[in-house]
Amino acid sequence: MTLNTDWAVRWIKGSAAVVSEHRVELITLDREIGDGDHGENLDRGFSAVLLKLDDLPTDATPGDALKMVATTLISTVGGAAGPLYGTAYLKAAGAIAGQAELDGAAVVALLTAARDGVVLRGKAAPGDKTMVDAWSPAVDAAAEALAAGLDEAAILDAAATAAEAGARATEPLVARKGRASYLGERAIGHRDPGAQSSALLLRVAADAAAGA
Amino acid sequence: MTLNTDWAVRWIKGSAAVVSEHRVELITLDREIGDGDHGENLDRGFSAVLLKLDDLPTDATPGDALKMVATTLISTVGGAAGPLYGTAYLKAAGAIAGQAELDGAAVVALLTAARDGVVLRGKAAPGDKTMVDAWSPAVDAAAEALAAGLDEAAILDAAATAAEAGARATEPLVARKGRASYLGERAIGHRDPGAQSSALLLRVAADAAAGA
Amino acid sequence: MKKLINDPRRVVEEAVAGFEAAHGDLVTVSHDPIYIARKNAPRQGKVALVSGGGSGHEPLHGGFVGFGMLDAAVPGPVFTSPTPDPILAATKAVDGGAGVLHIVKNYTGDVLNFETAADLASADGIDVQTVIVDDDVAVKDSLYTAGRRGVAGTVLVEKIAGAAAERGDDLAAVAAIATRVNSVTRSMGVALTPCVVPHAGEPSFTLADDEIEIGIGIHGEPGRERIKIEPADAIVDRILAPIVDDLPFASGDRVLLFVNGLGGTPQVELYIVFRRAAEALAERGITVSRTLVGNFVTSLEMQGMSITVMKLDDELKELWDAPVETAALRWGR
Amino acid sequence: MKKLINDPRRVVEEAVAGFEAAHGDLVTVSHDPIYIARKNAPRQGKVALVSGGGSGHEPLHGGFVGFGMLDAAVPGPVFTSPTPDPILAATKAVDGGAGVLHIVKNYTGDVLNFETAADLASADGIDVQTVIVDDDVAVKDSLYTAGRRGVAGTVLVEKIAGAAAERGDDLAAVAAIATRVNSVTRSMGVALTPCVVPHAGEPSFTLADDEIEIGIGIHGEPGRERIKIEPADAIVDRILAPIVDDLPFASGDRVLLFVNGLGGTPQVELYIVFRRAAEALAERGITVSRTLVGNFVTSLEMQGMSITVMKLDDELKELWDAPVETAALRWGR
Ligand SMILES: Nc1ncnc2c1ncn2[C@@H]1O[C@H](COP(=O)(O)OP(=O)(O)O)[C@@H](O)[C@H]1O
Ligand SMILES: Nc1ncnc2c1ncn2[C@@H]1O[C@H](COP(=O)(O)OP(=O)(O)O)[C@@H](O)[C@H]1O
Ligand SMILES: [Mg+2]
Ligand SMILES: [Mg+2]
Ligand SMILES: [Mg+2]
Ligand SMILES: [Mg+2]
Repeated sequence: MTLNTDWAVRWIKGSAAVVSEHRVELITLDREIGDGDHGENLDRGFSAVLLKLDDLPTDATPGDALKMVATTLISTVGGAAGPLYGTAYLKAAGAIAGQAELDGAAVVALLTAARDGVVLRGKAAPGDKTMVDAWSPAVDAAAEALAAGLDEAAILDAAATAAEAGARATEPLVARKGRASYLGERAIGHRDPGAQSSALLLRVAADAAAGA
Repeated sequence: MTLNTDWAVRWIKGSAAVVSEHRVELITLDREIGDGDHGENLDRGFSAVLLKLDDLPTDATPGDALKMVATTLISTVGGAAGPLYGTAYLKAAGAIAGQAELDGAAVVALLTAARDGVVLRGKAAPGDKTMVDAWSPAVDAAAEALAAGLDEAAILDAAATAAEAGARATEPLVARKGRASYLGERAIGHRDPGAQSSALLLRVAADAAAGA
Repeated sequence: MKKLINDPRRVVEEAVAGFEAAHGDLVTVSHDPIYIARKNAPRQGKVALVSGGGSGHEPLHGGFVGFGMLDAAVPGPVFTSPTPDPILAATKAVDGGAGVLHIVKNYTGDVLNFETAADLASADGIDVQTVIVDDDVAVKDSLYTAGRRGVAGTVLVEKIAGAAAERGDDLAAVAAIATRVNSVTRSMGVALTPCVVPHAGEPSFTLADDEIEIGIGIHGEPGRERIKIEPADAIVDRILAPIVDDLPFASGDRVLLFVNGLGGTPQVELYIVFRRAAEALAERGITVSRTLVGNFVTSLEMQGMSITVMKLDDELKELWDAPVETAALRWGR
Repeated sequence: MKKLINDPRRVVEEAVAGFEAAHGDLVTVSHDPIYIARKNAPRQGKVALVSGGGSGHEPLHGGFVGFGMLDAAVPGPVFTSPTPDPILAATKAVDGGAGVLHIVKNYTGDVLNFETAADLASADGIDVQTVIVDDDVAVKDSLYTAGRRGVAGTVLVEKIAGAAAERGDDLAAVAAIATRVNSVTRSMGVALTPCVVPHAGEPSFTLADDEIEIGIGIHGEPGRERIKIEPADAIVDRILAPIVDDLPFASGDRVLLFVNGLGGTPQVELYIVFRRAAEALAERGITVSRTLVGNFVTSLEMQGMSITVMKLDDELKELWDAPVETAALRWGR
């Protein structure tokens, strides 16, 4: 049960839906320790992605779909999240380029490349209270699940669960990157909006695979 | 029992006290149908008047005292009330110039001149919802009281009582002069701040005479 | 009330001192009585322009003192006309022998205090003429009111009359052109929020979270009506119609369009308003030839704006374009 | 939320259209992608200056496009950095062959998006250099933060680098002077009230009726501490000390003192602040040689202000005084 372009498309559609649904939640999280636009930024970006889905060639690979997401996010989201998510999707697309079907190893490669892309662009380390705190445990959990011989859906489920825990775990942290870093101790007690949106997007990826 | 400079000084001191005491009330009335500064303007003016009282020569007449009030109000109050009250006190001072003791006729002359001064400067008629609506009935009541043979204190009491009624009677009116005239029907239900301050000042004049 | 002040009763005094510290290259400040005069006043042989009124409308009037505009500004207490003393002192200080024009917004207090000062100045041998500005169409001009209020159009009167004085017009001519500007200028404003006068400490009026005041005065005087908030374009159409109909402005006219912020409105909003106002004038065949956008005649921190339209002719255009060098308006030098 | 807008998602689009209608003599506007370019750009042989960032800080940056300052401004959505596309398009549109300087406020989003645009422009053969502005001393610069924020000092960088480009400096020299301005400029702000981002519809933060936020960022980011309101002079002293100590400024220095309104603060208050700031600098033996007061780098309708001090030398003074002709800053022509 490998993952194909249908999965990628379901992931993308689900992403647009989840971002729209959680727009206010993400705005609120960002208002508390940032500038209150994260939900708006992602909603704008994924709305644009959704429109572009129709133009996707019928023979597009999952990598092609993710590359379209990357370029669209880069050119519509802006802020910090635009370049960061854009790079994540771009690197993810590169890691699975040309593959029509993704097996577990490909899924782990995709997630690893995405995480590395964020780190490359944003220079944040785990514990800095950024989206890296969702992506990093997700990658680790995915790798473990692969090593344990689980299938793609289970790998993504493990990644999403770890990302959710990672997002929650940003709450007690002081931020070292992004806008929340200006707050010092005052960021404590608030969840990082980018980590939260990352967890939401990974959960959708898992759901899209479970439905496959 | 005529009125002398002691009376004028008591009136002036009482005026400063009453204006300071009713500062917020006058500001509030003016906020409702004007620009919210009437109490502040008069308080600033009468505080200045109070300071100048010490400079009043020992042989000053009541007219001298009122002239000092006039010039001080003109140079410290500003707004509409400054020139209007300034002219009122100036004309009042003129009407009793040189008299050391004021009898009933002099009191009526003083009030009449004050009212005429306001009308001269402001061109308002009775019923226009201005301070004229306090001064005009006050003058009429004073004249009647004089004709009825009452003494100075009683004449001023009649004037003050009429002014108070006149101020209350501005409430149902639409304004035709001053800032409240911009409101049209919306001025209805609000008492004119200048009429109210006029009534307060006349009551103090009466009290000062009653104490004589 | 949260304000960056030290003492409600020293607001004007301290602000004027700050103005002097910031703009000492353009102005000289008298502290007692308080007025702001153009640097190196009086200018011999030039008609001098003096304006003033309650404070809280900055940059009006102090921000317009300088080359090509006012010779002196007399700030009263917040929202309260100055008394005759400082007006007289300013008038004397800037008279260069060619007479002084008083530019007075049409409020009872301003009119009466300037009148007294003019009388006293005349008694001292100074030639004073007075122009009353009453551009606000929100208030019906009738025998039964104090007349229309002077609002944002005052800036246009001061700029253009200032240019006329600078080019050497005599007092009668400067007064005539000021009168002409006033006669071809119409304004109306709208408030989204009230303002708080420092000494009052409370809002000048209250508006519900979804209410706006159409036809607001610059002291927070209520206007024509209170309505539910609408899209910006609808609000613009609502206040532009009485402005255009009042003069009336007609197809073929060239105008100056001035969108004025009342103090607390973000610039993006002023430009959204400008966009629709320009479009609506174009729909009527009226050409916007000159523009002004910004906070020029304010009501402290009030949110809202006013629109002013002035009918242009070649002379008014030339005088508008003439160099001006003041703290708040500057071009050509 | 009461705002003069039509649609929260069309605020920037419509405001830019209004800006074009009002200032068509100075700028040309591209609507897709959105950027504001100087009229008659590119200017062959002149280094071009491009800045940008989230909207809501007007007149920054669009108000500074024109002679002697920026060649293009790229407004993102309100408080959100623009994407690389419009930055790239603007960069290409104004490059006159002498290269382009990107002036970027130090926020992760701005830095990353300008970085991508610069990479793409370089790939197209355009010489791009970038200067990061980070003048805000409220945030400690350390390895453990995103670094200091760029705030009101940006105006000074844009003005002075713009003058250097106008006099013919090459790209390296213009970049060097911009870097130098940033290195001698320090700022800090204070908020009395929050602002409401149109798409959010709610205040960016909440402050009690007697609280102010010391060290506020221009997007409503919290600052150093929240304190009870104090007299203006005490607030000025409180934020001036870290500004002066950071560089540090010393007795004998000549400086430019810039008091910037955050959007909703009445001018009288800005001048009360200016008065004390100038006085406090004088007390330290520092001479205020140049001044700027007004709403230049705003946070929508936020009430509050920031103080910026820049150390001057003869060259910076000369470049500051050089002619500038933009919608929001103009002198000398
Ligand atoms: N240097 C960084 N590395 C990784 N993630 C970052 C970095 N800076 C910011 N972020 C993420 O971006 C999120 C904010 O995104 P968004 O609100 O859209 O952008 P902005 O901060 O420009 O308004 C933060 O919650 C954080 O997760
Ligand atoms: N033309 C006028 N004639 C008589 N009284 C007037 C006139 N205009 C205004 N007033 C009085 O002045 C009062 C307002 O005074 P004040 O608030 O001090 O001045 P301002 O209106 O300039 O703020 C009004 O309540 C009214 O009684
Ligand atoms: Mg954000
Ligand atoms: Mg009043
Ligand atoms: Mg008043
Ligand atoms: Mg942002």
